[in-house]
Amino acid sequence: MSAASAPRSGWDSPLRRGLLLFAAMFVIVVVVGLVQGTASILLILTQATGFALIALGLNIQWGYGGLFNFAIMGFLMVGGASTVFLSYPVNMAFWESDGPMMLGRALAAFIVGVALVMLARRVDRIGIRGKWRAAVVALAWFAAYIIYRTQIDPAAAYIESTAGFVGGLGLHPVLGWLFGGLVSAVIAFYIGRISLGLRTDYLAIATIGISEILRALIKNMDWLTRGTMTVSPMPWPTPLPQHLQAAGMSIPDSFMYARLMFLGVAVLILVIAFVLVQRAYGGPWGRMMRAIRDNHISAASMGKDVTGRQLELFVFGSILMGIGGAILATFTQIFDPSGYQPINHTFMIWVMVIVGGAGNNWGVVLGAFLIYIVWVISDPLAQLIFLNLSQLTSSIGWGAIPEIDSRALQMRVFVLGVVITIALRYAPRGLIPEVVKRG
Amino acid sequence: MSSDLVIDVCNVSKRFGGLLAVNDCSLSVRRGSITGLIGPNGAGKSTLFNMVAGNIVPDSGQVIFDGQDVTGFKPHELFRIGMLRTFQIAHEFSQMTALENLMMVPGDQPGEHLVDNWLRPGLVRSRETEVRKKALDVIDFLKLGHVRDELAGNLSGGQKKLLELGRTMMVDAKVVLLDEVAAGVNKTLLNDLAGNIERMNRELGYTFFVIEHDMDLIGRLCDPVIVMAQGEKIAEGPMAEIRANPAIVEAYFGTPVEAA
Amino acid sequence: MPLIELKHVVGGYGGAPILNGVDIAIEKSDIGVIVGPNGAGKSTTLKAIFGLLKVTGGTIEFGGENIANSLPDKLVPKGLSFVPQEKNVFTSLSVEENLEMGAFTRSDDYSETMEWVYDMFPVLREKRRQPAGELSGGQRQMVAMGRALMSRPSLLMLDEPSAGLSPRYVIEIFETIQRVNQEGVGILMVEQNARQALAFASKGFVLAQGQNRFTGTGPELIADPEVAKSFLGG
Amino acid sequence: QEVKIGFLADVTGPIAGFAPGMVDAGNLAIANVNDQGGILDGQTLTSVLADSACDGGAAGPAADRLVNAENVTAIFGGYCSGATIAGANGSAIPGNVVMISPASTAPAVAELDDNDLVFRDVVPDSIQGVKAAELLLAQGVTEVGMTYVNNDYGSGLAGAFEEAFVAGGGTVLANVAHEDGKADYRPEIGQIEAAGATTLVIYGYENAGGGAILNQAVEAGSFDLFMGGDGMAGEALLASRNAADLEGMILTQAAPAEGPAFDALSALTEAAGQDVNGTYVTNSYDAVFLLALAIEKNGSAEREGLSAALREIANAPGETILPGEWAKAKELIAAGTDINYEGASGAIEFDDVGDVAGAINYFVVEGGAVVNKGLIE
Amino acid sequence: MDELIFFINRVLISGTVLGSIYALGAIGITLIFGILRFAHFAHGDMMTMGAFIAFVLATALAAMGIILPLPMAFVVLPVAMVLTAILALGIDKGFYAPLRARGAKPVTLLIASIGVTLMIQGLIRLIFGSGTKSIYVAGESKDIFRFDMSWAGGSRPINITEPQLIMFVLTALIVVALHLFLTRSRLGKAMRAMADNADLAQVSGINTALVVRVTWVIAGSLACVAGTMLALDVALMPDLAFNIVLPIFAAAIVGGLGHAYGAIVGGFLIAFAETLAVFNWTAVLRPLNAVLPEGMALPANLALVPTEYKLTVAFVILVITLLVRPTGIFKGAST
Ligand SMILES: Nc1ncnc2c1ncn2[C@@H]1O[C@H](COP(=O)(O)OP(=O)(O)OP(=O)(O)O)[C@@H](O)[C@H]1O
Ligand SMILES: Nc1ncnc2c1ncn2[C@@H]1O[C@H](COP(=O)(O)OP(=O)(O)OP(=O)(O)O)[C@@H](O)[C@H]1O
Ligand SMILES: [Mg+2]
Ligand SMILES: [Mg+2]
Repeated sequence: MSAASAPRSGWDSPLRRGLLLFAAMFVIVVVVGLVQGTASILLILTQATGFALIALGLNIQWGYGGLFNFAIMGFLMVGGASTVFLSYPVNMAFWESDGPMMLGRALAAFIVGVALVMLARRVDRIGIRGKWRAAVVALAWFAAYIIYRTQIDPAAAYIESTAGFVGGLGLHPVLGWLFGGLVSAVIAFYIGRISLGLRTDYLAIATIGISEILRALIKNMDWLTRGTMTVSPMPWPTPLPQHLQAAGMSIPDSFMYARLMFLGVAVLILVIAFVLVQRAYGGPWGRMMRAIRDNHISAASMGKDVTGRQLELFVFGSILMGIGGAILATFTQIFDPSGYQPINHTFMIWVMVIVGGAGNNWGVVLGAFLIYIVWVISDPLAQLIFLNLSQLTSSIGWGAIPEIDSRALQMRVFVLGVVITIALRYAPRGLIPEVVKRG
Repeated sequence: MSSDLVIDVCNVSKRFGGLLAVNDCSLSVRRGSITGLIGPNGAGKSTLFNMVAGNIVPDSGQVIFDGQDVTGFKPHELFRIGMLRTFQIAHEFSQMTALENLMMVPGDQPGEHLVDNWLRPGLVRSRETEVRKKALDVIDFLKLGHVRDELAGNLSGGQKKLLELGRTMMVDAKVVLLDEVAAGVNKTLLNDLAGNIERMNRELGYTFFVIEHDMDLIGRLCDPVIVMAQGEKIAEGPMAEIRANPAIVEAYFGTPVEAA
Repeated sequence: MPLIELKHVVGGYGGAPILNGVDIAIEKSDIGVIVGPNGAGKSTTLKAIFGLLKVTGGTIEFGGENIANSLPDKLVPKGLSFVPQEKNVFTSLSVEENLEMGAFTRSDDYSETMEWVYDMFPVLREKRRQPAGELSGGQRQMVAMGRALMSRPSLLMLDEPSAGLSPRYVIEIFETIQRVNQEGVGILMVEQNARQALAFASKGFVLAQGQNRFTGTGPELIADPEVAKSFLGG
Repeated sequence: QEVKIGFLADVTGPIAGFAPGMVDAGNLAIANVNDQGGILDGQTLTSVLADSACDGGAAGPAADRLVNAENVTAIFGGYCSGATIAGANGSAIPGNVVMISPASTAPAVAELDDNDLVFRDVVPDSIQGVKAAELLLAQGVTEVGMTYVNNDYGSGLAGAFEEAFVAGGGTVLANVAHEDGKADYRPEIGQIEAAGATTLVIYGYENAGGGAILNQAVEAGSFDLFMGGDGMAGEALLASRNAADLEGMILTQAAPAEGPAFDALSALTEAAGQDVNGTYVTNSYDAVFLLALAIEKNGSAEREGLSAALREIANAPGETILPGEWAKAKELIAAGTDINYEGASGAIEFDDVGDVAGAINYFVVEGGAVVNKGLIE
Repeated sequence: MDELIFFINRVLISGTVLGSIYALGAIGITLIFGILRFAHFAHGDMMTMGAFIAFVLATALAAMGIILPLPMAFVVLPVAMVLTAILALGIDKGFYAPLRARGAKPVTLLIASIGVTLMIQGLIRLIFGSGTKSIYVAGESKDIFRFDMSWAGGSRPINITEPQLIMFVLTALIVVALHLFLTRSRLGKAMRAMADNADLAQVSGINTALVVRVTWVIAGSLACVAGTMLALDVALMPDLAFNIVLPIFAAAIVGGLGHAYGAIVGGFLIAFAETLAVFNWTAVLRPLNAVLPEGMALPANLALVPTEYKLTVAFVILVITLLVRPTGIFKGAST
């Protein structure tokens, strides 16, 4: 028998290691809180909570299911745009214009297009088969595309010039978040249907592509999302600091309490998601998912509906991503499609999951908080280091480093890179690795 | 008498690129039998199994299972109506322990539904206890007790084969397809296995469909034996009859085998 | 002096040792066969010789030199060759390129060796341009053995060369192995087709739980009732 | 003792290419203040830099650090509109901190519910685009092809230009968006060429997509006139290009870009080894200098009252103060005289929403140099 | 005739330029994937790094007063290739080899390569600042050849620049050299063998460490070529190749991961598809206006896809290819 079943202790014991790491993170939070102030650390924690939710979503997809989803950025954008649509105040200029009617026509054109494609796919019933059928289908796609564009292009132009964009429905932000999850689920369902048959690395690149497509759409559909013009301020589910100040609170307190309330809501959602995910993963559902991840051919022969289950995972994970994206957009009070970058919104999440420990929910949450905090404090930290370095170089007569501020900030990116590579080197399976269930 | 046939393969063909791996092949398996399938390497035996078990869709022809046309069914759908298979090259879940490899097999686990895990934990737990007990029994039978908690990927070649076989014991299937379970398994253990297969066949009414190159095993277990060559069925009958066919002996056995 | 001699080898995959003192000695003229139950450590023994896992105790002497823990690219030029049980050909390379890969460590002209291999396996000459992935199980086994022979080894190690082969090929492969042995290559192989293999083995080793149980000539082991009962299936 | 101004700068991310120049210009203003006696009663003015990465999500913590951890008196920034808005909503507005953005041109910035805290000293896109259109029409150009960088800056400018140009009887044959940072813009140029345009209007950034498009358009050889906005203007335009290829190219930029204020800043930047023509360099200097003046005027490092002070020192009437004239301004403020800062980027008169109006100058590449042709009438 | 010239300028030449860049980048990605089994995300930044190395060398030479008829950055290319290859080896040794030694999963290596991406980008910006530079040093300028087509009745010339010509020739040479290396040399065959079955390669006595090193040397030096050529064609900036790493991946996958030739075909395919998708067909169809009835003139813009969506074209092709032929045009390596 090998070491695998030997008793574990010290650093090797997952439990002790987890506790140690969480304690270390707590210390970091306290230190950052002392240095930067309570209001700041609350803000950091709130955003980190949002990222933790997203990372949990990725953990479901990758950690449990081995699905390479690199479309995270796309889902965050979808979540953000959805919550804009539901919770941003109503834009009367749009509703009182011809816009709704023109959009209705575009929708009708869309439906006609879909019907056309559906019909074309059935031409084998009338004896058109093989290559010819494929040709007819392709033609139908093309025709549908043209029909749709003849309606949507003028509608978009009209709305953009008269009302700016369609605006929102003015509902409660939490409803907006849930709606973000729902829309993500629907989109994930179709993405999954198309691409889950692909092998792992292919799936990765395909999803990167899909998220770029989503980004291009959201960024350029100005009539719906306001595109590069950005939407703000997004309403909060809890009172803003201004509201508290209006009620007579001092400015520092208003920051603290407003953020504390928002953080409370976000943490509540994270905890609910965590408990649900953890419970499912610990049970036979998780075992089945690990089996599929491990060897899907064999799992299929053991009666597991591989594609169905993978779709389930993909949708489930994407819901959390959509909600997380919606929370982040709401918290920063702005939806800015240009601000979404694969590095910050896809790869960073992957880093959180891999560094934290794929397949281990505790590890992933730890990873999310840790990486996010490192990312945030790498800004002042890099400047501090560089200032000292510059003093050193000038004191030994090499002169100060030119453009020091901005160059130091480039080191942020470098620091993140260093953290990733070091963490992987010393803990390639993550800080709190997946636990093999024994016995 | 179609109700007597649990698997009925009609004129199936499968082509890989330029190679016709299975060529208009028809054969059938009687309910309650242990049917053997032999033939030279590359004859198309495994391909045929893959088509029966839904891992490959035939280019043409039909597969009837238990009176139902199951051509094009997915493997998991076939599992649900009682078909179970093993793989020639062991397909273990390498990152799961041997025990988990067995526990994941039974299909009627409420815990495999997301919502049940959340809302009916009690039910999930009690079923889990049953499954676990069964898995431990199978592990003991296969003499794998000492590697129960080892990752399946770390098992020896033969141990993986045993695990493969063990999975078929985790559920009550109508038909079990065994693709060369004996290759790489120690002969002494194989005798026990063969005994068990016979027992499952006799006492539990399992039907077995067995690909094997070990003639002793085929001779001991199987009746009838089907011979495939170049994608086609070329003979069927009891082992003694097959052995008496000089063409088969020449093509398959090479030299006459001494009597077992 | 034996060609290769394992003295009380201990080793494993990083955890508790799998091999707990294995002794094996083979002459250049020998065909050695290792048999034993599943998980006994047979494959592990071959891997230990070939430097694919860590040997923590005992010695492995080859040509009088301790080779424990040397890597394959050092061992192949010394005259060792190994045919793993599965995935033992480069499926996307042609048969001839497979053979060339076997001669990778040689810097001299190996065309003669290639002829020698083709003479031994005439089918391969016909299929020299075909990707090895398109061959049948038996032919692949020949390619694998041919590749291993291209380095002109003095010891050829094979892990279950007959597994999965139809009876006809089993006979062929065993005959080939004997032929190779007559060309002056020592053979050490693991087999579950134990009776057939032991029948022509000049040395037989029964391994269980990482230790030698019985050692003798092949026919001796077959004749031993205890060996037959516990390890050869009665 | 120190008085801190926060720099909310998008140093990493998509505009990393020109953000450093803006930071440097801001720091130059701070250096000028400190060299001429410091702020308030001899205190030093310092900058605290925070990276907002051109992303609302990153701007949140960055702005918050400035407001709540560093306790800055005022904020210079952000640059990208998204960062400005996120920083303002999340921390600056509730924290009662004045912000001046040198570069956020999106209309949404004006719409902020900001308690008169958020200002910008960059001319909104609308004015520059309209003026450029009028200039071209006046020169008899009636057909153009156009490409703009697909962000708030580019699309705003292009939209204003197109509207005015069409209204004045011109035709925009092709209007193509481009994304920054790509390797190849030949397809975009091809679309414009195909429409038959021989005049190309580029609203992008010289050191990003806009510059690459200009190069590749020159290579294509099918345009005889180029025109660019302030994002294209600058020394670098000719530094790495063959001036003969660009002969006749028209550039528009917010006025003055000439006159005493601009010359004053030119002298300062030259001494400091910076490029006054860099993207938003003048706006950046002005923004920081304005904040310093406002703090001086307000009489303390407190946040309260700063926005009113800012309006007083920036808007007419008052004694004119030019870039770099800190000592003079300090004296006047001490004497209680009303002052009026005239920036290198324009006269800087903040309107109700905190925006500046501005006149537009134009420049032409002539004989290997960029020649200032003065105001567009 | 002008329409044809337009097509040549806008589609043939543009597509070939972009295709060459994609192909050179994709070869490296595909080789690393084939042999080391992971998607090397930092490849784009390796290209950028190569271009900056060439830039530094060229500046140094120019500072010594050497003037040559060819762009300096091209002249120093061999040295830059060696240096980039050495750096690539260093990166492997420092960051990837330890992970491989511990049996890390491919995705872990992928994430590590993202870490490397960030480090390279940070360092380049740190050293060179984040602005755009011209890789033409010391007053060199890009030569543009305009082939007058008036003899064929065209009013516009066919345009091609010096770096583009160099790039075509270089790409062709590299493709041939690589082909010969992979099919003829023993080391090349060993690379293919290792891509096929790394364990067996080790057992055969193939020095797998050497093969890995050779892979990095090839990938690194080709990245340097691609980056330098790209910089010569466009401009030199810190995110030069990072922005095109995704289409390059798409090219490698469309061609079939692990296949050097596939990468080349994939590169050109993606490049031409991108070029054609946003190509304005009115430009070549305009003569039809003469025959078309009044009021049915072609619209000014007849492109299939608005340029805002250009980047998505590569991915749409990718997704379609993956659905129709999941292993790529050439059968890809399997994991
Ligand atoms: N996926 C595949 N792609 C291409 N060819 C295949 C594939 N699977 C099998 N073949 C080919 O089809 C033929 C039949 O293969 P099959 O595995 O069915 O043989 P078999 O009878 O099971 O042989 P063995 O006894 O060696 O297992 C062989 O020539 C094999 O190479
Ligand atoms: N990579 C590995 N890591 C850990 N343990 C391993 C590994 N490979 C094999 N083992 C363990 O080592 C023991 C011996 O394995 P080995 O493969 O040598 O058996 P074997 O005698 O060849 O058996 P078989 O006849 O079944 O092939 C087994 O118990 C197995 O679980
Ligand atoms: Mg088979
Ligand atoms: Mg073995």
